[in-house]
Amino acid sequence: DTNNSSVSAIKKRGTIKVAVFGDLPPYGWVNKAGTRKGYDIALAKQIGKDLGVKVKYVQVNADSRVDALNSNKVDIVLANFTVTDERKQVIDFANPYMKVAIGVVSKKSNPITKESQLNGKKLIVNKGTTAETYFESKKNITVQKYDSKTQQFNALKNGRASALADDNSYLFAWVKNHKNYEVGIKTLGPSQYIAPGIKKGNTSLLNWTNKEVKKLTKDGFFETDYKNNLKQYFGSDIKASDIVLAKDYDFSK
Amino acid sequence: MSWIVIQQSIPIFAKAFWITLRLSLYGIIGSIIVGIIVSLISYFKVPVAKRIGYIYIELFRNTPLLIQLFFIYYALPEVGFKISAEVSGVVGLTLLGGSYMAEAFLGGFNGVEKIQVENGKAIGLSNAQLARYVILPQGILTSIPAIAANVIFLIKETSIFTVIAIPELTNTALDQIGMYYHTDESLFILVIAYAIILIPLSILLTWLERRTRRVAFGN
Amino acid sequence: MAEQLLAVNHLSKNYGEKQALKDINFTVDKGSVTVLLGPSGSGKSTLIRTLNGLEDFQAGQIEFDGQVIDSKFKAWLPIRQKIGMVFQSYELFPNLTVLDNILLGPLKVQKRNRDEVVKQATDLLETVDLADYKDTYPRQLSGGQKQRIAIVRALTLNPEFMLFDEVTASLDPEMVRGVLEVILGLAKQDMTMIVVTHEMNFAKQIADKVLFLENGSIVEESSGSQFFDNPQTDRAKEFLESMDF
Amino acid sequence: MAEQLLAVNHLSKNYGEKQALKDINFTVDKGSVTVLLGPSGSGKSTLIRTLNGLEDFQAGQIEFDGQVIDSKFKAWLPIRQKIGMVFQSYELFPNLTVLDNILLGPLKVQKRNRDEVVKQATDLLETVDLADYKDTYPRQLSGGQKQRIAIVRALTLNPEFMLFDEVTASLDPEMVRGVLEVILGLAKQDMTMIVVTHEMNFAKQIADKVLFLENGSIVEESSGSQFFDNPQTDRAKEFLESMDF
Amino acid sequence: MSHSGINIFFEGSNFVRLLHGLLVSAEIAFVAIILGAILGIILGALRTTKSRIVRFILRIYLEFFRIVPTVVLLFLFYYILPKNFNLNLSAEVVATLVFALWMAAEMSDIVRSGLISVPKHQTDAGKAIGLNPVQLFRYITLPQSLKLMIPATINLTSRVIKTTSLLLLISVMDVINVGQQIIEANQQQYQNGAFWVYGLIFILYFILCYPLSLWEKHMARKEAAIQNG
Ligand SMILES: Nc1ncnc2c1ncn2[C@@H]1O[C@H](COP(=O)(O)OP(=O)(O)OP(=O)(O)O)[C@@H](O)[C@H]1O
Ligand SMILES: Nc1ncnc2c1ncn2[C@@H]1O[C@H](COP(=O)(O)OP(=O)(O)OP(=O)(O)O)[C@@H](O)[C@H]1O
Ligand SMILES: [Mg+2]
Ligand SMILES: [Mg+2]
Repeated sequence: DTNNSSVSAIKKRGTIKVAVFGDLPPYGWVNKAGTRKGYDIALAKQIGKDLGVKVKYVQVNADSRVDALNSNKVDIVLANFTVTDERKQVIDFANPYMKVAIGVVSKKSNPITKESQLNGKKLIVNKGTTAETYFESKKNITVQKYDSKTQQFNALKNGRASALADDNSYLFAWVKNHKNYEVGIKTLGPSQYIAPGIKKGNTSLLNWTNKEVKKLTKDGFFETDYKNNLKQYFGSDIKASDIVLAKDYDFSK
Repeated sequence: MSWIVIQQSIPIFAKAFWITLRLSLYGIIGSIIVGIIVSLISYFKVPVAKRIGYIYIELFRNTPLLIQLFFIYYALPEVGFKISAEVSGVVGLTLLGGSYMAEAFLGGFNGVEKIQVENGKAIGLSNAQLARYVILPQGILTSIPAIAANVIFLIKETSIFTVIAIPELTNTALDQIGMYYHTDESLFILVIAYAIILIPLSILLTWLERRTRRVAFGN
Repeated sequence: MAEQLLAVNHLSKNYGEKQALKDINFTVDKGSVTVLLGPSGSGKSTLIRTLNGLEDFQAGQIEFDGQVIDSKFKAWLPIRQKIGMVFQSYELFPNLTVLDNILLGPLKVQKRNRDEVVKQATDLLETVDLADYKDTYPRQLSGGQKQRIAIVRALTLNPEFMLFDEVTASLDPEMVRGVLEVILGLAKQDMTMIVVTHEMNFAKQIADKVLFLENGSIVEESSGSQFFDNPQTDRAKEFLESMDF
Repeated sequence: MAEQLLAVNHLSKNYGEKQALKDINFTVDKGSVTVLLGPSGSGKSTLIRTLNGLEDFQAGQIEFDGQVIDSKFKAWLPIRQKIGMVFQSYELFPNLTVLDNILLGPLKVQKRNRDEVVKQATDLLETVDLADYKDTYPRQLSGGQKQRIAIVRALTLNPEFMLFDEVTASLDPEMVRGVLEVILGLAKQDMTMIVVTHEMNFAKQIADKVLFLENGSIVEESSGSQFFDNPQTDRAKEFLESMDF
Repeated sequence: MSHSGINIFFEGSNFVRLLHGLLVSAEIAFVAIILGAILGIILGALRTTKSRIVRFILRIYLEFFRIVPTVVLLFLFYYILPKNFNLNLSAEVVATLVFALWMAAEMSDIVRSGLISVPKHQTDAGKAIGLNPVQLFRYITLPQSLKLMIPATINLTSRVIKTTSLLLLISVMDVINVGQQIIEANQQQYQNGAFWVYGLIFILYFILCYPLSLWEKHMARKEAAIQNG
């Protein structure tokens, strides 16, 4: 039954359908050989392993993550899904596995270091991200909204706007490859968390995933994941503890 | 589906609606101008220009607008040629539409009976005068259904502008979905919005087709 | 001897492989009526169209009013103004009124004064009994009316020479008479013309000279009366027999 | 007295507001030829099409071979097989060869034996001088050839009755004769037929009876010779005059 | 930079992956075109029947697919249908279905106008030799209108192929989606990868559609030649 995402149904089916990004190194992307790679992908693999099922990846864009769950296209979203109150109303989040905040990247030659500098300027965001929601209400900023990560970064490189806002975790990685740019604003707004997204009402998978994330955190899985998939993409000023939750993190908060 | 959500979303969709309309209009006007020029060049078999016209038509008729826009908006700046999103959209639409319109006009021009053209020559009209008094007025009549069909097609194609971040109707709908997860409501408004623009045009198209057939076949 | 308006010398024309006209030679005197006869596909239309520059040709030359036109000649525009032509199908411009159809050439090509041309057009329309139809569109007219207007349109350019290609062939039988009478009237006013027709009685009445074509060649050339009463070639005899049931 | 094949009683037909046929009455005897004459738009085609069930009608009845057909009658299919019809425009099916055009009706409608029908078709094609064209497509034929084949196609259904609607009107003058001769041949074999034509000489030769229509009514009905030599109504006189130049 | 941009295609399996993406698009288009054409012919024939209700319903069907942009159709069928009707189809199947239904709608209009453009005197002649309505359709109307429909159908086919470019908006790994993966994965080495990748995709689509365009012109010319004798 493709519409049932309970743990037993997934096990019976033998595959778990996971929504991931395909164009967002180093979280979810596809390498030259055509293999999916990244921090999120490693988690997906681990979950598949622990459930004893195969993993089927469904590539999504940021703005279709909720619908992918609600239309049963996927069982779980592991696509750098930031926990927000709005999203909690339409889907459930399991325990978080990453820390994040909104960051703003701009040209080194013309850096944006304070939010107020954006007034009267153009800003690039990706549709359906927390950055978009954050800047949506700011009337003085012209927000350009793109469908995918490729498109938004391309637009920034082409000088379509003064800056780009997205989760700082991607931006750190991106600037390492693009030496002319810097993350002028490292954190904006409250600090937030990335967590697996699960369809509302699917308590069986939710409970399972909660336990799974808790266990993996305690076991140091995410620190290893960080070392394998992220470290090389970040500058030396970023440490594992900036991204990964502490082993003894209290999930009951 | 929630009516409150629909009501609240209307102002933002109204804005998008006008953007769609405005850009469609520019694109359509551009297409018609390009179409007439290219079709006349091809009709009178102007040397060299005719060849360029052919390459242009085939290149743009046989590739998706989405890729044309990607190329114009994301790829060309990498080699130093940059125009804004709206201009990119209108240029893309005009180039695509121009190739379709050229075919439509040419179909009409070729439909002008040979005897009419000869007859124009027989009373001494030059090529330019032939175009002005015989070929354009008679040819356009028969190409009107094809032109109207192209207009509908081009308006629908503006939905692809979403990929270059122009806040037209489709972009706005996808955005509302991504931000507030009102998928049903947003797609519903979107369909209604396109229907408001396109249903009258579609009715007009049917009427034009019937009328042209009557003119052509006299019944 | 009458003055000569047109001379055709060794004219040949091909459509690709197909030779449509083979070594055509004849002359047309000013004020004379030449009738072209011949079976379907013999090249009558091709010949008459070539004389108005609507078809190019491969060899020979046409001498019109002293000007020599050979196969490389391109500038037909000025010559066409001196030659009027009427075709088989009703070829008025459907997008223009009757009057605008007539005025187009004189005003746009010849750049003549509008009032003068309107006056001339109105007079000519009267002679073909169609003065009331000035402002109607061609679709409201019968085939016979359209052809008479096509003739007026050609005449308003003040041509020195008229070409008629089976102008009654697509008309209802009852419409034919009116059109032929107009052409007969022109002949009486000594208009120089070449006429292609299948109406034998009419041809007999009007022809000063008959050219009988077959397979792109002139098979017989004779004066009008001689051709009908005493055709020289067997082919012409056969043809004349087939024309009356 | 000859046996009667068809009787038309008080037949009326409208196209919307327009009355195309008004109270038409006449009979057709077996083996006779009836010619329909009349100006354009007088209703000749409408009448002949109504007799083959191609148009419905509002009042009156048609009696064919003893069977009464009134305006509500739907089952034209079997009756049409007894009536052959040939139209003005060359209406061979362009997608089929000449032979397939001819075979379609006998094989698909009458379900006859193929060999027998092919034999009949070949014989008939020979009588119209077109035996060699069996496997060509209509587009390769001249108008006159097409019309002769259309006649063969109708005859291969073994009709008791033939309708011809201006079958030579779109033909080149030289093609007319061949087609008319085929119809004349049929008349000599005592085929019952109704013929619409504008060829007056032909009509004179073939008509046993003439019906002269105007404005949807029969204005004059007389024997063939009487109509041409001594028309009764002014309108018929006028019409005959307009027909020869 | 030591690399020429074009080398982006020779990194790893990039080029093969792009071609594979193209194959995915082409497969979806192919199946949709076949299904759509069959359905379209049936619907087109039905649109010439006398029944007003049938004609009205089919007209609504046509108008819906003609008016709603394909992007929107894809979203409707991919996200809304499963949510509201408990029907869950893979992205490829949804895409095929949407394109087939769209093709069928436009095709029905081509078929209808082809059928009604068969001259009345041809059907009259068919009736005159006693053909019944089904025979009339089978032997006269359909074969004669087919020729008129072919150029328009080829044109529609190439539009369907081009529109597969929208597949990237739902989760189909089509040529453009793969292209974007490649641009991102190789951005470190190839700063102007977008130019080359989008350029190649442009050419790939052209190679796919241009033969159809030539074929369409060829058929139209052939038909014109037949019409003019
Ligand atoms: N555009 C063309 N291309 C090729 N062949 C042509 C063309 N026009 C005419 N022909 C051929 O040239 C020959 C002469 O044709 P033309 O039309 O001059 O004959 P015609 O005497 O006017 O016949 P009709 O009495 O039927 O009008 C014919 O064999 C015809 O098929
Ligand atoms: N399908 C139609 N709808 C409306 N009116 C029609 C139709 N067909 C014919 N008529 C009208 O009916 C009248 C009779 O037409 P019909 O074609 O029978 O004349 P006809 O005598 O055959 O003329 P012709 O000699 O020109 O063929 C005409 O006034 C015509 O305009
Ligand atoms: Mg001719
Ligand atoms: Mg008639």
